[in-house]
Amino acid sequence: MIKYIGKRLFQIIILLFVYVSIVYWMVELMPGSFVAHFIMNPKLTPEAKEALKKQFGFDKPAHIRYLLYMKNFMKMDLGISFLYYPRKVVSVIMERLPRTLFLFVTATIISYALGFNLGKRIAWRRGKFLDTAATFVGIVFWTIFTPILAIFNIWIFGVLLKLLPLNGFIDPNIWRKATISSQEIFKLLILNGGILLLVFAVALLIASRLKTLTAKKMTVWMSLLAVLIISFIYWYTSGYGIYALDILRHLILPIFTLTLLSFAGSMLVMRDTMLEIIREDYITTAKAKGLPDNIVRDKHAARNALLPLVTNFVISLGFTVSGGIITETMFSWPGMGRAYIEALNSQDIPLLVGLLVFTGIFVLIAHLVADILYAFLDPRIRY
Amino acid sequence: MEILSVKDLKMYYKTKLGYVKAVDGISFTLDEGESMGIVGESGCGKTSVSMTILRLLPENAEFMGGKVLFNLDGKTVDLVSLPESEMRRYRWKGISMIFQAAMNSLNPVYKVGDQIIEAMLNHNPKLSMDDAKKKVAELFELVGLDPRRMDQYPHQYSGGMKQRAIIAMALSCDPKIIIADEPTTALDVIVQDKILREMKKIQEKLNMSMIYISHDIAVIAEVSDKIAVMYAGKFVELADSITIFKKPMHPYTYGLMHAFPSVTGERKELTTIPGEPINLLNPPKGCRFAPRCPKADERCFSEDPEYVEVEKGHFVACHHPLEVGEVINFGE
Amino acid sequence: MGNEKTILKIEGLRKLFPAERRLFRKVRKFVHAVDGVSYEIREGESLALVGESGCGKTTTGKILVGLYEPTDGTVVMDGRDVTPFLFESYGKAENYIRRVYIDKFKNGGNGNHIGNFEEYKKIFKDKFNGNEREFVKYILKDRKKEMKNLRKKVQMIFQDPYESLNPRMTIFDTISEPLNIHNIGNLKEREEMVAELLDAVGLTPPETFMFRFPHELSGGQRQRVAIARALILKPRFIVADEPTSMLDVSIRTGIMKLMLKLADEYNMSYLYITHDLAVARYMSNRIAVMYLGKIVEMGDIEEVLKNPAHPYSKALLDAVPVPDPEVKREEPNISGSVAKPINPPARCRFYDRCPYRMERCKKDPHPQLREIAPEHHVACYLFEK
Amino acid sequence: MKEEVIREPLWKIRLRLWMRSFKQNWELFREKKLALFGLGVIIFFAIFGALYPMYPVLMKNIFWKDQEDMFSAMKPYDPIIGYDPFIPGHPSPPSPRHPLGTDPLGRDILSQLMYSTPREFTLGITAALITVVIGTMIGASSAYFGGVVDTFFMRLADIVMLFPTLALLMVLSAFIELDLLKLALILGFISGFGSITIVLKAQALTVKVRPFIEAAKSAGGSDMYIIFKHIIPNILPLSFLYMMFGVTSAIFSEAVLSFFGLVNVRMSWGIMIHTAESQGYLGGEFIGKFWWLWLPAGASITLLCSAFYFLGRGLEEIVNPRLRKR
Repeated sequence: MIKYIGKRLFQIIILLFVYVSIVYWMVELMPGSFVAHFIMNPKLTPEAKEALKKQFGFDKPAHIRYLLYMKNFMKMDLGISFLYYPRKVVSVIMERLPRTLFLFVTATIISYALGFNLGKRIAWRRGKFLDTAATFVGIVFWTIFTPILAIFNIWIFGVLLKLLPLNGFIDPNIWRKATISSQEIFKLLILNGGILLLVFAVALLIASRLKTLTAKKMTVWMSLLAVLIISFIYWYTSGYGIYALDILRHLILPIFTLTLLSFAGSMLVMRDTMLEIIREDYITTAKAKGLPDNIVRDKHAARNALLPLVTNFVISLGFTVSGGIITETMFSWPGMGRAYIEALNSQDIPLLVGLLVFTGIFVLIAHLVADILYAFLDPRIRY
Repeated sequence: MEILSVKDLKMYYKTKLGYVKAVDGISFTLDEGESMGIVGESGCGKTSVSMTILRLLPENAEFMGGKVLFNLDGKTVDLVSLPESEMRRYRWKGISMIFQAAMNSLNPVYKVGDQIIEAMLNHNPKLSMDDAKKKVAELFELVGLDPRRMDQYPHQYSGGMKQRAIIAMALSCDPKIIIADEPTTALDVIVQDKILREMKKIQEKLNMSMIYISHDIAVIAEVSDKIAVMYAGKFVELADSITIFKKPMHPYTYGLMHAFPSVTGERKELTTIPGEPINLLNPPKGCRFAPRCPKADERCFSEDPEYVEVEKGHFVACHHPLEVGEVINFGE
Repeated sequence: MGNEKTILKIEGLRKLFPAERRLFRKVRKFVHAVDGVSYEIREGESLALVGESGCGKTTTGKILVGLYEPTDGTVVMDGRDVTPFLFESYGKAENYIRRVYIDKFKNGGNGNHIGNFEEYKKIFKDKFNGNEREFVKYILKDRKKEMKNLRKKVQMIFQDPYESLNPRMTIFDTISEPLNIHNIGNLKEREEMVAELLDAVGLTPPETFMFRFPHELSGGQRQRVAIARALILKPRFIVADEPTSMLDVSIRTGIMKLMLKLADEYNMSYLYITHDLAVARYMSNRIAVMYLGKIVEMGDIEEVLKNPAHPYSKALLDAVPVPDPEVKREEPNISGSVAKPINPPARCRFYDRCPYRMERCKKDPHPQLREIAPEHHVACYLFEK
Repeated sequence: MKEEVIREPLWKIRLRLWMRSFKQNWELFREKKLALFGLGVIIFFAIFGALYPMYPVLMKNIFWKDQEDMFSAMKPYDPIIGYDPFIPGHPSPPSPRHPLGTDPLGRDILSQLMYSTPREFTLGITAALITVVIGTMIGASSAYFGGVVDTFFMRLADIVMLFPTLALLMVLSAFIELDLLKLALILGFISGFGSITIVLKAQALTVKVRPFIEAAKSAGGSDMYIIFKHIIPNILPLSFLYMMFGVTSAIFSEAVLSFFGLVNVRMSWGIMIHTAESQGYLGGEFIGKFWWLWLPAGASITLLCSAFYFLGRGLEEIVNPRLRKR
């Protein structure tokens, strides 16, 4: 196992270097360079221009800059952003990342949970009304033009029903008197969410050791409830509750939209895998053992069909760091996706490369995690 | 004592082109401790018979009539008319099954022992885990597996071991009847021989009833007290195994007996039954074997022969049953 | 020994498959699928290769039709060494020639089992004056063509009739494919040849079958098509890999009879690979029993089946179910189960399962085949003084 | 066998066989209601797009009979430069003169919609065709040869799949003037080296191990012969169905890029929404008020994308052995 991980890591590092090089050269070759967009600023003196050029390394030929970049890349230094000069690219990303992660990880988890449940049900009742209806609705949302869905949701929930804020991250009216920055609150929120996930995972682990079904269910639900109550007490007593609530309110619409957009993907994968597994002989055996239908479905079929879905899930978790360009634009959510657009529009090469590289790293890590997880879920695989 | 009695059982698969008459009027009885073999070629519906008895059928299957009377502890129930939730109680506890592709009958992600325990707990929720484990260990000993292997996953087993585990699983709820559908087809001869001997021994020891299903008449002959020969959805002949070998009455049975080369004895000329088995989708009327039968006449093509008891315990469905010692020539 | 002509002679055939995948490093674990197998097939005679699954019988067959490269050993066909043409790469073929010919020419080894050894020796000495590279080039100059010729002579019939026909090709396309590949005849002639063969394998009338797809045919009919495909190049020799094991009994005998009839008509020999001793007895004159890559017993089939000598053959014979409820068979005297031969230790392969094992069986390498009766060879220390 | 065996030319027989199998597949296909729906929508859009040239002629004869000069000067139904001077303010809501209203520049929405349709089809099908050709060839050869060839292409696919597609396309759009054809090429290439190759390779692997490949090999077939004659025909149905999914993703990507104004196309469904957005008609209260600016184009994109997807899913249930009913 450790040998396997080592081997994979080695492969991944090579892949990463190739990827970073491709990204670097692709962006480097973009027409309209840094000079045109940044240094041509008439307010700068010639000396200042030279200094800037030197600082960004543009006095050196391209291949030297590439080598320098790779050297810095190994130290996880992705350079300085043009747009947010003089902030480092890494620090820009670190500011954007939590917002994107909170939004997209939540949406991904919800949509996979939904997709998994729907998928196993519609596969079990293949060809019935539920199957057709869920497939139809799923595919329509899966292929819907994303801006349209966002517009639609904003219109219905924001404009017509006036339930939720239209877009943005916070509502300035509420935050006028705040003694704490939105970023701080947000970090606390993420911490809270993280604890919730952690407790959930631990509870699941404990539940898997327990014998009866009721005990399993109780463990999971009780621990979740406990965390929720404790969090509630914390937010209430600290007085930050109102701010946190504001952020959460801004989150609902984008999460809802994202979930609608992507649940069909996992649902259809689940359905297809289930259909394949239902034909296996061990499903017939399980039925012949006299097990009730839903146990055969959940314990025997869905458990096996889970494997490809888990891979998909982990890899899409990796992709969440890149955010969604469309969604973030439509909801004016200042995350990674928006950063892509900003970097592109202002020819901020270091930021653009940084964003792409960062995404690549996370996706590769996700691949590795998926492989390891697969080995845990499937006893047949021993590396 | 009669434990299972199947009366004129009919089960068709509905397709776009019509009904596939996979089980078309089958009757037999099975006594306690008796073993019966069903022999037939692929596609003749022999697997459908077992699936019909246990009601493990795909959605397009339709019962067209008949009864499956099952006698459990002096109470007789008709499995066909039982509601699904009731039926579930009879599966495994009343009748358990060893499947055709036993290699794939174990769920790859659960430990073998746990899969057996699951079946036991399902039928007896009060059973404690320790007792269940003890029972599994006993079963493993019985089928010749190392009890320590129950915490292993199926992929760590060899083909023969998997088959033994399946047998242990089939025995786990002390069923009255075990249906073994091609239990040794995928195995090599030596392993096959061992498993068959094991099964025979266990059956005698526990006084269970068995139904063996196979295409291999030699395998059936080794383990069964009586043998039913199935052709195109129907039983064409049923008798105790010695009778069926010594005086087969149906031309198809005769053809099957003489189609096997043998390792010992004279090197004899083999019989070839000409033609192909008929399609079960909308079969023509008359005897279904008639197109391949050298003895067929007009009556065979127009009138379905009745399945009658010609002597005690010897049923045959043929207009022109063979005399003892009659030789028929199927031609080339 | 009979005085019939030997068509095929195999000498020390070995095939190792790597049992692990390693990057940049030498593979150390091998599955010894076929490990030093030798036999010969004479004209008009068939040899049955019998054994349990995983004993290497199929691998042996596939080497003969050029689907696998041999690791070692020599294949002589019609008195001519064809091994150099079985290798895909020039380098491996060259290695073989150096090892089997040139080294022996120099150091004086024995190559009498190879029909053309003396001839090559002469060529090497006289024509090339000992120039190794030129000699190798000369032998391998037509190796692509030689391989094609070889393929015409040896054909294979596969086990699974459902899988061995391309589902997207009509019967005509399938059967005429070898003609297509070897560029034989025009369309008209091909049609005639296919029709003739369909007739010969009992798919009559041919025109009703020619333009059907495999899924419209039953298993037996498909196997007939597969036989027709193997026959169309008029091979001398056919490797039949369990052609009847997937078929129903009532169909099976028809196919077996057909194969016997065709062997007679087309003057072919079979290497009949099967796990079923009864089928082997029906189909062939001689038998070779394989166990984990080695032949443990070989000889006339009646003789071997009547007096099996090797403990494994005995067990195999005892395990065959008899279609007679009154016969009570003996229990096969064997324990354990087959294990994959990955780097097997240098002792008798059957040692772990043998009921008669002795100290010697453990210490000495796997025993050689030894003639214990006319036309009866056994590889077992029980029969050595 | 002296008499002629086959009395018809071979191509005729093959054509008949092909027709028969087409009919059989159509029977299967007909049962898939969702796929039929998809096919219906595709046919609708095809007709809709084909009718484009008739639209201005029709409108001219109804509403512009008296103002022929004005009509030819202003070209009120031209999707790109048209303007209707008789309407007080643009964008104007749907009216008999403009069944779907006009955009902020006074152009007819319906004519934009119709004009773009054939272009969307061309783009989608071209891109998908490229994807599938690449995917099939690479998948088949990488499965057949294995080893270095396989490793190379699979690692390449790994790298391609590392890119967030949209971001990559945006970067590319910065230094390539993306017209429809170039966009189709790029989209086709990127997805051709991505996940489709892996799926097709997996399928080719299952074909590769089947004995008929060995039979062809032992008959002496060369590698290329086996790949083209045996492997590719057997994965072709799957390729064809992935083409449908390819069309969906190509049309979708084009719409997104247009929406961000990154494609150098004069008119497309995405650009219609882009126009509305850049003029500020997609904010807050305006959304509902000016629905005709975004809804027709958005609905068209969604409908056509999902139609191809439905078609693909329907075909998948027929073609893909994994999903077939027992």
